[in-house]
Formats: sequence, C-alpha cells, structure tokens
Amino acid sequence: METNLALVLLLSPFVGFLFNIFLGSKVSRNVSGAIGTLTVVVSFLLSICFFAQLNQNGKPFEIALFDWIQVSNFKLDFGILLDQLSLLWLLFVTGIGSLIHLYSISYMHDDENMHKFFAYLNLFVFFMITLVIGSNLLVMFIGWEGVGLCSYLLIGFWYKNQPYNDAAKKAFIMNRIGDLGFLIGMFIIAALFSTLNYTEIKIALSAGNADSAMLGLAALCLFIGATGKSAQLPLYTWLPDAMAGPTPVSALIHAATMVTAGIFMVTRMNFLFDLTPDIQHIIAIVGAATALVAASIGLLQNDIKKVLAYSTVSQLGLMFLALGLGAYTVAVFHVITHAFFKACLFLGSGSVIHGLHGEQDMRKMGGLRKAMPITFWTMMISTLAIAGIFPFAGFWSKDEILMVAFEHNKVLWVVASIASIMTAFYMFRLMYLTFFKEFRGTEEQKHHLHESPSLITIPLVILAILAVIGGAINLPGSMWLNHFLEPILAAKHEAHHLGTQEFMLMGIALVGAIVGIIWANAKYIKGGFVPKEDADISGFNKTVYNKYYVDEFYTFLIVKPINSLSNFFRTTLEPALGKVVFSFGTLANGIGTQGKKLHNGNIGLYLFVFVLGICAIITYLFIAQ
Amino acid sequence: MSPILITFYFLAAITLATAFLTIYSKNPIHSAIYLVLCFFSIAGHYLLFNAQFLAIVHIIVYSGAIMVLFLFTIMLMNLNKENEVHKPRITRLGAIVVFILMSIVLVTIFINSKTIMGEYDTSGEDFQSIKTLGKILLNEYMVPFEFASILLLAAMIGVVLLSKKEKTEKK
Amino acid sequence: MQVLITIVSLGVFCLLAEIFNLRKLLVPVTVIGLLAILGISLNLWAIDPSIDSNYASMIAVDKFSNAFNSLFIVLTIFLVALSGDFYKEHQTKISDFIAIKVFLLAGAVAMVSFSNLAMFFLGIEVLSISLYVLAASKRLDIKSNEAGMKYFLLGSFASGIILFGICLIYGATGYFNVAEIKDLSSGAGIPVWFPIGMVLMIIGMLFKIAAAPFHFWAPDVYEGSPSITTATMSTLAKVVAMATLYKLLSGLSSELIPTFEMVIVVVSILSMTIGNIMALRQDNVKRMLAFSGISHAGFMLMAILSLSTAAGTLLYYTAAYALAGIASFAVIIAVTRDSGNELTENFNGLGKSNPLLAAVLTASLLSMAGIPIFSGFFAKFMLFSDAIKAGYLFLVIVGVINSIISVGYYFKLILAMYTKEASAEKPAVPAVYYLVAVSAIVLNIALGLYPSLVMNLLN
Amino acid sequence: MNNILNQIGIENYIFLSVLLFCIGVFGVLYRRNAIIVFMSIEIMLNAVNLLFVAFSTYHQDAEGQVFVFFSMAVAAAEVAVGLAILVSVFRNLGSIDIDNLKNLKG
Amino acid sequence: MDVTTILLLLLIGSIATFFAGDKLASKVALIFSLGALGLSLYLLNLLNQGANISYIGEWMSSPKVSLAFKADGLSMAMVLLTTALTPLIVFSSFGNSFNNSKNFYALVLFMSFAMVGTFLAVDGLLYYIFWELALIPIYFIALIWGNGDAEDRKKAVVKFFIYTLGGSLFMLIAFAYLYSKAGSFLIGDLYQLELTGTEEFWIFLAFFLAYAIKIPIIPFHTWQAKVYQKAPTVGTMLLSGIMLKMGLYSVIRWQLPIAPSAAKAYMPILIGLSIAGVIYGSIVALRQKDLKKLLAYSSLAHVGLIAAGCYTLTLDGLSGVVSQMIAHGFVIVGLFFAAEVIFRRYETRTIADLGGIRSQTPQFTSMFMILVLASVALPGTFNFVGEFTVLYSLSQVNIWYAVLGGTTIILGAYYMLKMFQNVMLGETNTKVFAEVTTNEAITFVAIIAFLLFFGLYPKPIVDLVTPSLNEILAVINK
Repeated sequence: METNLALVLLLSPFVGFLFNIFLGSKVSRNVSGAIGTLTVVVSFLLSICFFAQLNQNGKPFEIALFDWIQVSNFKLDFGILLDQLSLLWLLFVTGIGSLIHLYSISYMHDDENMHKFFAYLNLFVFFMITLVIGSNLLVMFIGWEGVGLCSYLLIGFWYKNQPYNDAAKKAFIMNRIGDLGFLIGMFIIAALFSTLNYTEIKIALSAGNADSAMLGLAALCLFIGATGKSAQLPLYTWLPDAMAGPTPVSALIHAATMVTAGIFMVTRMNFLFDLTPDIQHIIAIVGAATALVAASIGLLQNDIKKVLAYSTVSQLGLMFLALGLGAYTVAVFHVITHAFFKACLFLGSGSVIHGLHGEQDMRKMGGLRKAMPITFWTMMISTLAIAGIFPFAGFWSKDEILMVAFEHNKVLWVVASIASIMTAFYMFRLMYLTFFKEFRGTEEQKHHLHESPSLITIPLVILAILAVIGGAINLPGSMWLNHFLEPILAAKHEAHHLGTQEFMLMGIALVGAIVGIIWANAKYIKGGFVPKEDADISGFNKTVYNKYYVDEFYTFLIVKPINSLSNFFRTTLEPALGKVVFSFGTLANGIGTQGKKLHNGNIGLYLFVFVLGICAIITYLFIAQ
Repeated sequence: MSPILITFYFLAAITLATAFLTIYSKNPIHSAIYLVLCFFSIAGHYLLFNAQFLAIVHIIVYSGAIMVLFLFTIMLMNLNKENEVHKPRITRLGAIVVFILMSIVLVTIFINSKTIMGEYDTSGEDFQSIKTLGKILLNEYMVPFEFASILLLAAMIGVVLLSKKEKTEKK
Repeated sequence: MQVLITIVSLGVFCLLAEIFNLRKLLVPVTVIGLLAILGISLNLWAIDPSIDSNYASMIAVDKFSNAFNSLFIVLTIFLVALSGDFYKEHQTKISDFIAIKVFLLAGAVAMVSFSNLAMFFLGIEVLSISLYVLAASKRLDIKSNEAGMKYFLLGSFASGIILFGICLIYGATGYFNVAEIKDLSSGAGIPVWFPIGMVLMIIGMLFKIAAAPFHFWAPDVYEGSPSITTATMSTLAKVVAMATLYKLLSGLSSELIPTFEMVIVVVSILSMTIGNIMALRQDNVKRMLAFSGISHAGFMLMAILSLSTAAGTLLYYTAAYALAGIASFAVIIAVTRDSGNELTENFNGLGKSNPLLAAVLTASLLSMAGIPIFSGFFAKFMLFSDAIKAGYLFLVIVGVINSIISVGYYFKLILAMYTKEASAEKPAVPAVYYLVAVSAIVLNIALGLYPSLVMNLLN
Repeated sequence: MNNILNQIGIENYIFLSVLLFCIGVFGVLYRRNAIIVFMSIEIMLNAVNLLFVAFSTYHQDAEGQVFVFFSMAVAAAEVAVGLAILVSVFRNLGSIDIDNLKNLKG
Repeated sequence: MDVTTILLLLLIGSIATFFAGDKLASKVALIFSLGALGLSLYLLNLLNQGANISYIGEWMSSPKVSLAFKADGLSMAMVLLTTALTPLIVFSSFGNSFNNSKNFYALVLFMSFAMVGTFLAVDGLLYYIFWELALIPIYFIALIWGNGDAEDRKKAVVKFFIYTLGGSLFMLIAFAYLYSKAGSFLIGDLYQLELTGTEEFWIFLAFFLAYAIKIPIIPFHTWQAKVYQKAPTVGTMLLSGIMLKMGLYSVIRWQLPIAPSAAKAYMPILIGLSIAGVIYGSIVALRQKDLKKLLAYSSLAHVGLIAAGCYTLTLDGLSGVVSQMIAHGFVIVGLFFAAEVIFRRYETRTIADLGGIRSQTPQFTSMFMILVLASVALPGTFNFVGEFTVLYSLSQVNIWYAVLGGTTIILGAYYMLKMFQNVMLGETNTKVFAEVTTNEAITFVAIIAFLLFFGLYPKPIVDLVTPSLNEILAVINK
C-alpha cells in the first residue's frame, strides 16, 4: 500500500507530464493547466499523508523498487527513502509547486505553448521528487540531472530568442560541471564503501576506518556538485542568466526548489561532511563569499528579476555558510523560509511584469503601489521577511545563521552581516523603484496598469502569509524543526539558549536590516534617485553593474580558449593529421611519378640494370662472402 | 707451351678479337663477316676438342644458316652502310663500365673457384663420335629431340604468323 | 608424358584444321580437347605416376607437375576460349594463333615436368618463342612490334644467362639429370661453378617472372602486346615461370644457403615495392596490371623461402592470381576491344552500363588485392604464414605494407567503374567473355571458400 | 685418347667463354643496331656452347655435346623469330635502331 | 538450431534482396533483417535456457581453420545490436530513394551478415575474414550512394578503405604469427599461448593498429569525419552504429586476452590516448559546420571513452563498455537519422543554414531532443548506465582518468546543445519543415523506447554479458 502510494506520489506529476506533452495540444489551455496543477497537488496531499504517518510512528519508509545499475562490487537499487528530510523537502516542493502551477495557469495563459510549459513544470516536479526521495546517491543523481534538464527546457522556453537559449545552455553546462564533481564524489564513495545507499554509507562511515583524505576528496567533489546546482562561487553565473525563463519558472526552480538541491544533498550527506572539517571550512568560506559577492552585485542591478536572482544567490550563500558550520537544521530552516518569501517575491515580480506586459527594467517602473495593491503588499511582506525584520520568517532563519556564524568565526559573521545589510538595501531599493514615486514607463503602459487576476494573487497571498508565519517552525524555544530532523543529523546541533548574547545578536541583525532600509529610503525615496542609463554608469559602479565582469572573465579564460582551440583543431590540426595519412599516399605516388622516368622505354637501360643486377647478386654471393 | 696450347691461344685470340670487332665495326656487313670468322674460330675450338661432328654442325648451322639469315636481312633492309648513329656517350661509357665490371666479377669468381690442376679424367671411351652422339640423342634424349622439333615448329608458325599478310590489311 | 603428347597432338591438329578449313570449329574443338587433356592430367592422380617411367629421365610425372599442369591447362582453356572472338578479324591466322597457344602450353608443361635440364631449356624456349611471336603478332601495330622486339631482345638475353647457368651446372656435376644433380649437389667437393650456375639460372627465371630488377620488360611488353597476349603473359607465363623456378630450386638443391635467401628476400621486397609503387601512377590498365604482376612476383618469391613446404601454397597463390588475372583480362578485353587503347577511361561508368562485368572485374581486383573471401586473400595469408614460420617476419611486414599500397591502384579502376560517368555507349559484349570472366571468378571464389581443394593436392 | 684439357686447362676455357660472353653482353649494351644486338646474343650463346663442349670433354661425357645441338636449335629458332620481328619493325618504323623503340614507357 | 542460422538468413536475405528487383528490395531487406532479429532473439532465449547454440565445423586443414562460431553473452549482445539496428536502418531509409536499390540493400544486408560473423567467429582467420568482408559493402555504399562532391568523396572513402585495411593487415600478421606458435586459430588455443613479453608487445601493437583505426582512437581517426559526412546516411549509421563496435568488441574478445600483459603494461598510454580522444573529439566537435561531421566527432569522443573502459581491464569497465556500445549504437543511429530527416526537408546539413525548426515541428523536436539528451548521457537513458559504469571503472584505476574522461559530460553537453540550439531553435525558419512522417516517427520511437527502457532497467543486458566477460577476465588475469 505504502509502496503504491509512494509511487503515486512520485509518478503523479509524471503522468501530468505525459498528458500534457502528448495530449496537451488537443485540450484547452485551462484543462492542461488544471491537470498539471492537480497532479502536483496529488503529490502534495500524499506528502502530507506520509508526513503525518511519519510524525506518528517516526519510522522512515524505505523500499527498493528494482535493481538498476550493477557493477562489480555493488548493486544499485532504484530505491525510495521517505524520511524526515525528504518529506520536509517534499512538502515544500510540492506545496510551493502547486501554488506556482496555479499561478502559471493565469500567467502563461496567452502563450501558445502553454501545455508544454505545464509538461515541463510537471516533469520538473517529478524529477525534483525523484531527487528528494531517492534512497541512494545515484537516484538523487537522476533527479539532479533531470531538474537540470527541466531547468534547461524552461529557461529556453521562449526558444525563438537565441539569447534565452544561450542562457539555458549556459545553465545546463554550468550544472554539468558540478555534476561531474558529483559523479566523481560518488565514485570515490562507491570505491570506499561499495555502496551508494545513504543508510549503508552512514553505517560504513560509523565504522570509521575510511581514509580521511579520500573522504575529504569525496566531500569536496560532492560540494562542487552542490556549487553547480545551488549557484555558488565559482559556478553561480548561470542563475542570473536563468531569469530568461518565464517568471514562475524562476520562482519555482531558480528560487524555491531546484537551487536548494545542493543544500539538500549536503544535509543528506551530513555524516560525511561532519567527518571532513576542512571541507566544511571551504563550504563556509565559499558560502560567505558568495553571499557577499552576490549581494554586492544585487545592489546595482536594474532588472527586477536579476535583483531577485542575485538575492537568491546571496541567500543560498548564507545557507551554505550554515552548512559549512555544521548547522544543518539552520540551513534547512532558511531554505524553507527562503522558499516562501523568495517564491512570493518572484511571483510578485511576475505579477508586475505581467502587468507591464513584459517590462523588467525597474527604471521604467515606479508608482505601481496603487495600481497593484495586492502585489505590492505581498511583496512588501516578503521583502521585510528577506530583509530580516522581526517577526517575519526571514528574521528567524537568517538570525540563526548569523548566530551560528558568530559562534564559530567572527569574520564570517561580519561578512554575513554585511551581506544582510546589503540585502535589506537592495530589496528596498527594488520596492522603492517599483512601487513608489511616479510611473516612469510609457503612457500606453500606464494606461493598461491593472492588478493581476486572482489566480495570480491567491498564491501570492498564501505565500505572503507563509512568509510571515514560516518562522514558527523553528522558533527559538520550540525548535520543532531541530527535533524533527534529529534522526537524520548525526552530529546534534544544540539549540540556542536565548541568552543575552543571542538577544544582542538579534538586535544587531535587526538594526543592520533597518540601516539598510533607511539607506535605501534615503537614496530612492528622499533623494528620488533613479539609476542611470547603462551607458552613463562608470567607475567601480560600472564594474559592479557588470557583475565584476565574471562572465567576461570566464569567457576569456575558458570559453574563448576552448573555442579557439576547437577552431585550431578543426582548421589546422585535423587537416594536418589527415595529411599525415595522405602523405604516405602522396609519397608513394611521388615515387611512382619519379619511377616513371626510370622506366623510360630504353632497352639499353633495361639491359644495363639487368646486367648490374646480375653483377650485384654474384658479387654479393660469391665475392663479398 | 705445347702446340695445342699455342693453338688454343691463337684461336682464343681470334675468337675474342673477331667477337669484339663484330660489335665494334660500324658496318653491319663487316660485323656479320667478323661474326662468321668468330664462329669459325669456335669451330676450331671444337676441333681442338676432337668434336668433329659438332664442329661441322656448328659451321653448317651458324655460318651456313644463321649468318646467311643475318646477311639476308641486312641486305633486305639495305643496312650495309655505316650510317648508324652512336649511342650517347654516357651510354657507351656505361656499357664499357658494365662490360669491364662484369668481366672482372665473373673472372674473379672463377679465379677464386677451386680450379682443378693436374690430371683430368680420361675415360678413354668414345664420347663424341657421331655414333655415340646419335645413340644418346635418339635414346636418352629422344624426348627433347622431338621436343626440339616442336620448338622449331612453333618458331616456324610464329614467323609465318608475323610475316603473313592478311586480306583485310590495307597494305 | 601423355599430357605432353596429347597437347602437342592438339597443336598439330590446330594446324591441320587450317588445311581442312575447320576454322569455325577450331576454338570449340580445342577447348574440348584441352578439357579432355585436363581429364587425363587429373586422372594421373588416380593411377600410379611411376607407371609412366619410359621417359622418366626426361619427364617426371609427379604431384607437383600434375597439379601445375592442370592449372596451366585450365588457364589455356580460358585463353583459347577468349581467342575465338579476339582473333575474329584474323580468320586466316586463327589456327596459327591457337596452335601457338597450344604449343606454348606444351612448353609450359615441359617446364614444370622436366627431369632433365634439356627439357627445361627447350620448354622455356618454346614458351618464350611463342610469346615473342604473340607479342609481336599485331604486325601493323608499332606498339606490338616494339613489344615483341623488346621482349625478344631481353628474353633471349635472359635465355643466354640461363644457358650459361645450365652450362656451369653441367660443368660442376657432369649431368643434366635433375636427380643426379641433386645427389651431387648435397655432396662435398662440388665446385663453386654449381652455385654460380644455379644463381645464373635463377636470375634468368627471375627475369621470366619479372622480378625486380629484371622486370623492366614487363610493363612495356604487357602494354604493347595484344590484350590476349598480355593476358597469357601475365597469367600463364608468369605462373609457369614461377612454378619452374620453384621446381628448379627444390629439384636441384636440397636447401638454400642463407645468403641466397637474403638475395631472394631483397628481390622479393624490391619487386613488391617497385611493382606496387609504379602501378599507382599508371593510366593504362595493362601496364598497371604489369606492375601489379611484378609485385605479385615479389609475393610469390616468398614461397621460395620455405622451399620444402611451400609447394601447396605456391600452387594456391598462382591459381588464385591467375584466375583473377584471367577474369580481369576477360573484362578488360571485352571493354577495350573496340577502343584501341586500354586507358582507365574506358572503364568509366562500367558499373552502370555493364554491372556484371564490372562486378567480375571488381571481384578479381579485390582478389588480387587480397581481400577475403576471394582466394587471393588466402593465398597471401598462407604465403605470409609460411614466411613467418620460416622466420621472415620483416618480409611479411613489407608484404603487408605493399598490400596496402596495392589497394590504391586496384581501387582506382574500381572507382572509375563506379563513380565516373561513361563517356560513350558501350557496344554489346559477346557471351564468351561473360562465360570466361564469370567462370574464372567463380573458380577463384570457390578456391577461396574451399582452399583445401588445392592446398591438399600437394601435401 | 688423351684428354686435351691436360694441356690447356679447363679454367682457360672458362675464362675464354666468360670473356666471350661478356663481349656479347657488351655488344648488347653498346650497339643500337638491332641486328648487331642479335649478333651479340649469338656470341653469348656461342660462348656457352663452347663451354659446354669444354665441360663435355672435361667430364668425358657426350651429353654436353648433345645439349649443344639443342642449344643450336634454339639459337636458330630464336634468330628466325627475332629476324621476323625485326623485319616487321623495320617495315613499320623504317629503322632498326633500338633506341627508337620508346613508344612504350612510363 | 545454432547461430549459423542467423548468418545464413542474412546471407540469403542479401541474395534475395539482390534478386528482388529495385522496387521490392527495401521491403525484402526489411523482412529478412526483421527475421534475423527474431531469430537472434529466439537464439538468445535458447542461450538463456542453457542450450548450446555454438557451432564448430571443419573448414580447411592446412592451415587449420575451422568454421567456429561461439555464442556467449557478449557475442549475442553484439549480434543483437546488429540485428536490431539493421532493420531500423533499413526502415529508416524508406524515405530515401536510391538508384539501383537492389544492390544497395543487398550490400546493407551483406554488411550486416559480415558484422554478425565478426561477432560470432571464434576462429582467428574466420574472424579476420568477416572483419574484412564487412569493409567491402560499406566501401561501395559510401562510394556509390554517398553525397557531396564525387572527387572529395572518393578521396575520403578510398582513404578510409586503405587505412582500415592497412590496419587490419597488421592484425593478419599477428594472427599468422600466433598460428605459427599455436598451430590453430581457435580462440581457446590462442588464449592458452605462452608468449614472451616482446611477442606480446608486438602482437598487441598489431592488433592495436587494426582496432585503433577502426574504433577510432586518436590520432588514427582522420578517416572518420569525412567518411561519415560523405557516406549516405544508411552507411553512416552502419559505420557508426555497428562497425565501430566491431573494433571495440574485438579489443575485448581478442586483443586483451591474447596479449594481457602488454595491455597491463601499457594501460596508462592506452587509457591516456582514449581519453585524449574524448577531449579532442569533443573540442573539435564544438566548431563543426556540418551536422554529420559534428556527430562524427561526437562519436569519436564517445568511442574514446568506451575504448578507455576497455583498457581498464576490469569487469566494470568491460560491462560498461558493452552497455555503452549498445547505447551509443542506438543513439548515434538516431542522431544521424535526425540529420537525415532534416536533410530530406532542407537539402543541407550545414548548421549555419538551419535553425528555427522547432516551432514548425514539435514531434521531431522532442524526439531529436531526447536523442541529444541520451547522447549526453542523461540519467534515465541507457547511455548513462554505460557511461556511469565506464567512468566508475576508470575511477577505480585512477581517479584522474575519471575526471578527464568525465569532461565528456560537460563538453558533450556543450557541443550537443549548441548544435541543437543552432539547428532547431531560434526564429522560425523561412523554409517549411514538414512534420515527421509515420515511418520516420516509428524509427525514432523505437530507438528512444529502447534507450529509455534499458536506461531504467539495464539488468537483462548486464546479466547477459557478465558471465562471458568474467571468462575473458579470467584469461586476462591468468
């Protein structure tokens, strides 16, 4: 029974995918959207069932469906594991997924390929579920690659636009770099423990006789995988570009769910990372650096979705910081709250874009507060949440990260705090530029300004509510999440006592956030500053605006050399190699041509050679001996 | 220096000289005549070996038949003039070099070879009279003897084939 | 002996046919006669060869000679069959042509059956003289004249060398009888004249099989001769000379001295390489096949290196090579009979205009190139295998490289047939060409499928 | 009967034959006139014949002389055929210069 | 009932096709190839039941060559690959019309016959004969029915033929040498030979030349791209789908067990070369202008990885190699077919002339996309199973091999997606692209279904080949 239910949970979105891909064009758009949404809802409901059951008996559900890949020293099942971690993830993936599906019915209503959109979304959910519920690393890898694929398909959804396709391709390839790391990590683990099953790895690790260097290498490789998927330094550059996709996609995949896969994986393998402190340091540093760099780039972006994208990168950086410090629960906590408010923000921005018929440049917005009140308020709540204002969800989770950082390393704490202040600043900059002051777009756009339909606003409201109360799941004191995840996490992360230090830190964080808000307020409301046109930006601002030229740097360092190498190979080396082979033929032919002169038809010459031949043979045989 | 040896040297000198002159003289007629002389000197050698029958046959066949054929052809082609252009100098030089080389090589190997000094076998039997030769030729060598006729037949047909005009030919 | 006698009788019959005006019947009757002789030859296997001991001192009938004789007869059948159409413009001479071919066969038979050097010498002369005549037989064609002249001059020069060699052997041993010579040759105290004589004789034979550096005549003569003569030279004559060379070596001395093997190795390498490389740049098909023949001579020389065991291999190789040669020449004659030259262009578009002939030619070229399932492959393989056993790995590698080169020119012709457009409409081809070409190639493939057929004959 | 070679020595005959043979070869190489070339070949054959006879005496054996008969037959046949070819070359080319025979080459 | 029946069926099929005439040829060929597929499935069933389906008969006594066909799991897997792809390839060509189609299809079936023979033969010379026989049909197929400038094509095809033939001839020397040692060509006897180190080295080298050219491993690959480009698509499919695998199969069956210590001693070089092929092929593929050429270089890269797997000498490596061979066989056939489908409509394979197809043909796009994804080894496709196992085996030897070999998943994605983007995406092309026909769709669906099914459930294939691979490994490690 449970197996069947688990299968339904897994396959329901897949059925939606199949329906939409094969029959979607034949049914009306609403039907295809409804089917797409319903199948995800089914998964969501089933997740709740399993969650409830787990809460009752506390026993994870694990089953091996069938043998999959077999190598000499171990066999891999296609297995399902539903434990605390995976159910938690399932819940918010399918939950937010359902909301975003719902949202998309309206958002994508005018697109001719709407059924495909839903097909891809469903497929994405399917792969995400696979990723989450797999009982071994390889099944996770299927999902891992699968979501990458869906991300590719959805970023390039408007495939007629080649830059979008470029962005999609970039996302896929950047992810693949990480995937290679993941694969190598798996290989090392498989070589060490002859298994990829989480439980078995855990048992094997607890035996504690593994080579620590190899373990470290494995952990590092897995982390490289995570940096790809979760857009960390140095592989983060695909995520901002991925905003080329439709906004619901950005909300679902590039904010709430897929990008958190890296965190999921690290949390899943916490028992491994706990044994490799060096790698944890690296993770923490990478996380903090990412948070800072992305936040700083976010300060000057003008595309509304780009701002959110960098914000996502930055927040993910914070989560990795927490992971690196061993505070898995904190990271998970932030993942969940972040999913709520970031999804809400993206959907809100989608609503804005929808209202402006595709305009994404904040310089051409402004004053939308009145025209789109629901959008404004829901986004405002989420902005407060992300900025870390008490008592919104983000405050609790971010605060925990800062606290953990403070405990471990003051430098990291400072970095994270600066990132938080920046976050507050650029988020409010976004809000001010979008919703306050006067509208800066064209008259025509102004004429058409309107609030989005209810299918769009309902998910916004639900998410906004969650962004307010989401922090409740792990309030200091109750620490429900901590307890819930205890069976999963090997090293217990002790709950914070709410002492003076903690309150002081909370205060500092809050003050920091407010400072950021005031700063933004001063600049954009009081100063009425509107960002300059691209051409006018100069100096350091220009560097930041151009994302520190990281893309250009990668292009220069990797893409260009590979391409010119390819050109060199194609135009020079290949023909040269070909010529080497041909040269034997040419040589033989050349000798043949020369030889023709020898066979000149002159009998005298023939006889001459004949006699010389005789002399040579006789000399060799009878004189030289 | 026995008379026989002197005879040998004399004949050998004639043989080589006439052979050389055959090649050297520009007029084909002279060549032919020198060749006849050469053949006669070779017949002289045969006689020296007491192979009378062979010597006679040799003269008949070579001087009588083959040389006549040569002369006939020369006349037919009206070649009795010294109009032959010499081969290019380099070719002639090459020919001379090869000639010398080959002579040296061959002579050297035969000098190196273990020559039989002293007594030669003398069986005392008759081995070169017409009678003996005839017996051998028509007993043991019956098959080759007959086969030689095939050879001559083939040559004959061949010559006919080469010379016979056909009705279809234009000439 | 019966074989020789019957062949000669058949030759005489051909001449008589002229007298009795039986020209129309000539070719079929000759073919039937040859088939009958083939029967006799094959029948000799069943009976004890020693029964024929009357002339055993001159003609030895043994497995070796029987096998090769049968091969020669088969080849002659094909050649005679082709002659019927080839000489149809020369009705007055046709009986001469056929008769000469039959006598040529007689010479060939004498060459491989000899047990006395006199028979050998006469045999080779019958063969050579017939070929001189055939080469020059297009009497109004300058090229044919030139070919005949060149062949004659060089050939008789080579005959002189052979004769000198025989003479020295006689001087050393006092015998012309092969068995006696062999006995003496292994004994001590044999004068150095003997090896010199052997070497000279072998050089003469190397000339006949057109091995480098004694090969120069072959391309010119092949090119200039009438095609059917070229076919005869490149198949029958070459095979005969090769078999004779083998028989000479194996019959006259028990084993080769290492230095002499070295000479064979060098000659073999030279022939293969020169033949193949020169063939690459030829436009004239006959000339190309001449060079190809030179390279095959080089291959066949490998058999000499494992003298005691390679008879079967040599028979197989020669059969494979000659059958492929017959098939290809049947096509070449059929295609070029009206064009007056044998340039590759004549073959353009043959794949479309005459698929069957094109297929046969392709198959025969593939066989010569040594592609399996054609017998040429097994032939080469067995040769290589023998050479490796004899310890000549290096030679085999050179052979292989040469095989690779050879593909280049064989495929040039194939390419012309299949990728180029035909320039002119091709007239119909008489059935006899199809018959000969197809049966030759079928035989070739049959040998490829059942190599044991031939291989076991001599073991 | 005394063996004549006791007085001359077989090696003398060998040298004589070899030289004669070489002169023949030389002629073949040296001259352009086909007839002279034929003659040179005849000289070569005769050199060998002479040696045959010498060896025949050396071995006191008739077979060598018998062989000379065959050799003569061969020479005669060759000359006949050769001259026939020569005549037809002459008819077509108007000359018997072997250096003019260069149509076939390459 | 033994495996010779498949051979006979294909041979008869080839002849029957030839005599069926131009109109019926393709159908007859399809029927016979399907028959061969059915027969091989039936024989597989027999094999699984433990029946003896091998055949050994005398052929010739000197040299001693037997008609020995042994069907173990490995051979049967390869035979199935051949007999499954042949009908697909034949069927895929239904949209084309060929001059002289009777010859064409007869050659296709004959080639299939020769390849099946290669996979089954366990007598060295017999194997070699089939190996060479397979070369002739493809030569003519590429030469006569190929595309592009005739002179260029000729050059490329002749080079291919001479080059591969040249390589194989060295293998022939090796066989001759082995024969002189063992007195037999039977694989069992050859396995048991005790060779010295030097001998093994040279024999290994001779085999390597033959296989490195056929597979191809760089720098012996120069024939490949041009021939793939110039050959008709059917020929390209045969070449890339099956014929390449002959080389890889032979490495496993012949080269490694006969000269194991050489393989062990030179493992780093061999794996290094193979992996260099992966990277090189991928990089060259990046900037190709011709679709078929790009696919050719992608094939070079993939095959390089497979070859690397062979030379790991581990069970994982070998079994991954088999999976990957089969997977690559299907996917590359599919991809070339996609190129052909495009060519049928646009008459061009130049990538720059394409683009904007997706909006006109959703079905084709999806199928092409899936094939592209399979080719970049997305999990869930059979290619992933193979690639994973191969990379895993490489990592067992040295983790760096896996890292370098693994770049294929990055570079592969790069060039394939770039190609897909340039060919399919973008603004709607001005030229009309008709949706795929039913026939075309069937071909695609068959390939995709196969890849996905075994991608999720590769066990049957792995179970089939593992025992025979273990036997071979036992010889290698003896």
